[in-house]
Amino acid sequence: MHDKALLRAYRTMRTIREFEERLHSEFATGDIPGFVHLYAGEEASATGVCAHLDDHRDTIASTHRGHGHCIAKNVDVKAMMAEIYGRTTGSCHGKGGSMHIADLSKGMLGANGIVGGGPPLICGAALAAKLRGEGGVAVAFFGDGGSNQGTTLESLNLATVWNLPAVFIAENNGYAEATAATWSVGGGSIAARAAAFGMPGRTVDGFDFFAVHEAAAEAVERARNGGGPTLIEVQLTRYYGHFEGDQQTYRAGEVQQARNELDCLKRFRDRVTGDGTLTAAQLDQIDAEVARLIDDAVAEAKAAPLPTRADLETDVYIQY
Amino acid sequence: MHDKALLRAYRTMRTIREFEERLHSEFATGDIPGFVHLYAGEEASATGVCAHLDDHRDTIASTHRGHGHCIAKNVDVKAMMAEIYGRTTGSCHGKGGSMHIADLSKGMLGANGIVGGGPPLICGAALAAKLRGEGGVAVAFFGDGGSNQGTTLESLNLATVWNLPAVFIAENNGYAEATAATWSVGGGSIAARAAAFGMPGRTVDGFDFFAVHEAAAEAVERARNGGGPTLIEVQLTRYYGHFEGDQQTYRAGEVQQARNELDCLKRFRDRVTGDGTLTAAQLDQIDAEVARLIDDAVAEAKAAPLPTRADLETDVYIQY
Amino acid sequence: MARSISYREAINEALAQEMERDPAVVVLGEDNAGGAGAPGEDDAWGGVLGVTKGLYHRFPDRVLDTPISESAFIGAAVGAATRGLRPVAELMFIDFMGVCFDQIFNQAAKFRYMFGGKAVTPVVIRAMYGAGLRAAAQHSQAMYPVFTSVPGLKVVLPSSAYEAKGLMIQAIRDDDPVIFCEHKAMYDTVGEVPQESYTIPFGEANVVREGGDATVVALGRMVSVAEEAADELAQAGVQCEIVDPRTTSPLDADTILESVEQTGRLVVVDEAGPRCGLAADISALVAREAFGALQAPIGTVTAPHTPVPFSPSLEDLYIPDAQQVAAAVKSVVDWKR
Amino acid sequence: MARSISYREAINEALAQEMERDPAVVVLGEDNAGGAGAPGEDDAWGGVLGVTKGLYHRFPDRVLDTPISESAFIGAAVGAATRGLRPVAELMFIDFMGVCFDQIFNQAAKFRYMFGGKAVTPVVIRAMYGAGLRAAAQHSQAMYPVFTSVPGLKVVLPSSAYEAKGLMIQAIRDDDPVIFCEHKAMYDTVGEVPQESYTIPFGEANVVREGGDATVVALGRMVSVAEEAADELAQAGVQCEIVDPRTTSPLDADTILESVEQTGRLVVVDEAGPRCGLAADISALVAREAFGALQAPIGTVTAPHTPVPFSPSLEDLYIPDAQQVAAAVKSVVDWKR
Ligand SMILES: Cc1ncc(C[n+]2csc(CCOP(=O)(O)OP(=O)(O)O)c2C)c(N)n1
Ligand SMILES: Cc1ncc(C[n+]2csc(CCOP(=O)(O)OP(=O)(O)O)c2C)c(N)n1
Ligand SMILES: [Mg+2]
Ligand SMILES: [Mg+2]
Repeated sequence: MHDKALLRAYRTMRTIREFEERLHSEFATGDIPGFVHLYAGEEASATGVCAHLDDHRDTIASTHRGHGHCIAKNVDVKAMMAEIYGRTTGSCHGKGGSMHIADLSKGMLGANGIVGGGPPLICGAALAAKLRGEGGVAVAFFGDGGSNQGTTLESLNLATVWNLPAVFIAENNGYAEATAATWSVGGGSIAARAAAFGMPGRTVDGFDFFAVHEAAAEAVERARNGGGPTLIEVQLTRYYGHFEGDQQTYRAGEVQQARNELDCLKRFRDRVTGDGTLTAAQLDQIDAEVARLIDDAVAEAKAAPLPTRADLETDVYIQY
Repeated sequence: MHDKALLRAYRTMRTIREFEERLHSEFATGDIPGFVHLYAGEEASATGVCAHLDDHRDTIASTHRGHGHCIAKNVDVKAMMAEIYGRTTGSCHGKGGSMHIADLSKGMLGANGIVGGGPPLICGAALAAKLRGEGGVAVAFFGDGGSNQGTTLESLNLATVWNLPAVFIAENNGYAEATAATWSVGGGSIAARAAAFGMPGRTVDGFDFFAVHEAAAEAVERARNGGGPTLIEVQLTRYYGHFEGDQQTYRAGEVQQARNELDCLKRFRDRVTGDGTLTAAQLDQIDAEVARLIDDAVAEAKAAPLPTRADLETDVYIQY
Repeated sequence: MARSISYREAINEALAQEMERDPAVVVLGEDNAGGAGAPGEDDAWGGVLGVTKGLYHRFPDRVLDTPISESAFIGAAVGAATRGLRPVAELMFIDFMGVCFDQIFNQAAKFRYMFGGKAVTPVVIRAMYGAGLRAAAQHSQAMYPVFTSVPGLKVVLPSSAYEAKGLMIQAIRDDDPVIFCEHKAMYDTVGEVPQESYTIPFGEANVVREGGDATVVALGRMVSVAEEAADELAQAGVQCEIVDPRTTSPLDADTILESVEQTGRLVVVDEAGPRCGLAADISALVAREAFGALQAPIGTVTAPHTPVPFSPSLEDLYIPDAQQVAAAVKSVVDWKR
Repeated sequence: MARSISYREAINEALAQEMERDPAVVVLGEDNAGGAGAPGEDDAWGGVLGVTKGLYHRFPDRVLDTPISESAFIGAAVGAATRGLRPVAELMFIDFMGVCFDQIFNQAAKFRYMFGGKAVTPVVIRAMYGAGLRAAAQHSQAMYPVFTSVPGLKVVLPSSAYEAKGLMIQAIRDDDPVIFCEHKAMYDTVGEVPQESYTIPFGEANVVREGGDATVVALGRMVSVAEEAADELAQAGVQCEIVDPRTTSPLDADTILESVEQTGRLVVVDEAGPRCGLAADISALVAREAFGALQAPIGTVTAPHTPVPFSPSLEDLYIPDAQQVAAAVKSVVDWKR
């Protein structure tokens, strides 16, 4: 990877982390409405995958834990923050909230409040890309929990049958709410389900940006060239609860260990500074810029207007 | 197998065949209402599996192509025929029809008009059996088409996760309506999907009663003993169209070949008379008895009364 | 040029003309061509009742068979619609909505609102509804009230071959998600249909017949049942005004209300059930907005609150018929305080 | 002995008492115990909002966590009910019905009819509904009109802690499939609830308040909104009779009609939407059966025909409030021909 690409990847991961850490502390103040599911800890996945995608021809669909995917797909961070605060300046004018951030102009087909909601949509985005013939691909992100949903499983099959330019990213963070993936995923391996539906499957270390990046490169390449779909199981750890407010009594000490020993940002930094590709100063500068961006995003979101009665019944239909 | 069991198996298969062949000719007269999906050709599957089940503690759920499963699970043949003719003497008093024949007292949880409708129900029947602790098992039949339905795939996973006494019988007759299984089943093998959900899977020749019987014995045994679920893919051929009226232009000469060379009844007869276990006369007698039974069933069904206005709004609720 | 063609052919022609006109239109569903992967004929089925027959040969890249995976392929149609295609997906029997409703009501219907007005999802979902074919409880339902209740969906119920063609072309060109409900007992119903392409706008009811004594709002196949009743009533000197809403969402409230303002009496005839259905919906509209004009209770004729029975003798009783409609109209016309 | 406990605790107590009484009762759903297979605490969640908390420790074999596979586990509950269990399955948010509706409306609801009266399916499906928690478009809906439209289902909407306990016990003992709709914004609402087991029969409305000027039929959480409006109106000299149907199927038509016969005026207040919903359903009932008593248009107060918006400022406008109810009542009371 070129320096520029590395810097961009680092900036993306750092932005996600900062965004989520900040939401965590803001949520505690009671200012943030609704259910918020944080992606902190999982940054290398969204970033490593989306590094291969462009805004115009490639589409992703996300989950309830969607902030990281949105940021990695270049959705405007300030608009995202404003959306989470329910403001008119939000990505969805405040109508969607955390679970429904979307930006079709960036090929971001939405976070999704329904577990398993995204994979069928991605089959359609992939079909559209295929018929358009410009080499576009479509990527569905889902969790270990989502890998048990019939909609997801059907989509794996349809993608093979239609030979779609699709990539399925199963983010296995070990839990669906409080339920362990080791318990809920019959057979134990999500990646192994790929074979059952006729596509290649593999497992990668989700703390390792480079491992994700490389696995995704291969899958995206195959899709772009008409080689059909791939399933990648990314193994990672979420740093916070299922949603903000979760007491997490079902967990052991895995988060502390992951933060200390495996963290994707730390690992990235160690590697690129260790081999002399980038300097600590370059990364520190990004850290500072990102911190400012998130500060500004929160401040601007809080200052932005809330929607009013005039907005309540608009945008249900294009024409009715 | 004992002679009595063999004779019973032959009688069951012959009854199914005769029932279906007779429906085929009666349908052509225009007397039979609605959609009728014939099971002819697939008899060894229902018979080989249900031979291991008893009426009281074991449950099966079937599909739109349910006559064979019903007969194999000891549902009254005359009541079935009357049901298909829409008479008050039918298994469901004429309210269900071919696609909804059921007899809970025989552990037959219904044919089903919804592809993939049965497997979730069977998880529940298996759960009930497990909690009751009498060694009961539950069996879901579904087709190659049904193996792509999310409800079926979810059920495979749930059965493993809950370690249910369940058996999944995928009857792969090569087609879902006009669509070839080789096209619609991504990866090509239904049995191979078992591993993806953590259960044993195997493929058996559905023309060979003994092969089905043996594979089912093992699966039922495992389930009864707390060993969890199994998936068996039974490979067979349907002798008629998807439903009566289907022109079958999508097919090649496979039916004639199957009838001539592979037919389960013929093969059964050859084997048991060939090795001297049973005599041709014993089987001929069953053939004659079955023919009379079906004649009577049709005659009685045609003579039975149709339901009337008084029946229209009953049995929606137990109490309302 | 108008010729007599069937309801089935009218829909097929609409699909063909739109596919011809716009390369973004794709057709997909189980056996919509038919015979995928099979050794015999291509386009072997053209849909289970032949509605899409012939399209595959004209547009081989744009007619797709699917595995039996309604969530995946209806969802794919929805996703494709957000990415520039105009898919027409077939759910086959509307009763199958239960295995894929999420993609319709939580995804397609809500994108535009949830995403702050930035999504465009021009998907058409075709589905066969209705009783009469002895297809029993899971293949005979009239589920359009459920779709009508969902904000973000449009729901179409063509009552003739002419309506079917014009409404289908409108559905395909419409930028919102549309549930297009085809009564399967009407596929062979023949009517005059122009060869040329034309659209019938959504939300504009058709006054099928004028009359001053009572308004009869009838939906889908019930329009012809209402006409039969009206013929009978006319002989007894009662003149019905028959209104066919054509689309239940949007609903042309104005035409219904104007009619009731003049007749003072209303009967709603619907093949769906009595609870939370269209008969209730339209009754409520009138009881709220035109109460002052009402001179009698609002009559409703619907199927009973039961599953659809299989036996022909029961199914015939299940479906509202002209006698019931005539009796309901007589009863509101004869009503005295 | 009655104590003050919350709506959440009332449901929990009903479940516990019935599990104690009847070994056939099993509870299942995502994280209904919580923490299956996880290294930490057992019964870590007791459901996403804690309703089933504590049951697992008392009945470890009869409280089951599930994978995220609503079709499979809701269907399993249905299948188990036909085989002797009395499962209480949690769908969690009612909005998730779209991924498993088939098992509810085509299977559970129809078995008895399709099978000629020979099936018994005593399953209870618990589901949280309603807006107010800023949970946005896919976690805030009031989908009970859809279930109400389905023959074979019973639908329950408890409006207080007292109602919740008695209706849940009835639901578990009832032999038909029941959709038990819990308003998630009411879980912390406290009320007097007897410790002892008791049932509230289905299909018997509760006249929450008597009054002669107008009947207000209010559902679920809207009962308290109607009471607030009635307090306000009483100060202006308008006396409302508030009827809480408790169950939308069966619906106690008699109580509603009797009330309207006396007041001559009706407003229906529902958090669901305006199209094919309960407001329409009850309006239609009255316009058909009690027209002679009606002295004014039937008012309805519902959510608008939009998805549920996320932003608190919009969601607060989305949910019907006491001001809207009071205005609707005033308008029917003041109405003149
Ligand atoms: C259809 C559906 N069922 C249940 C839920 C409730 N729910 C939201 S997130 C979640 C867990 C998802 O787990 P996983 O897929 O592993 O994603 P993660 O939260 O770990 O990122 C559940 C059960 C839902 N939103 N949609
Ligand atoms: C959910 C659903 N989708 C589609 C159908 C229509 N349909 C009925 S049978 C059938 C084919 C089933 O194929 P398979 O499972 O292989 O069973 P077979 O008919 O071969 O026995 C289809 C598509 C249905 N009944 N239910
Ligand atoms: Mg997870
Ligand atoms: Mg098949």
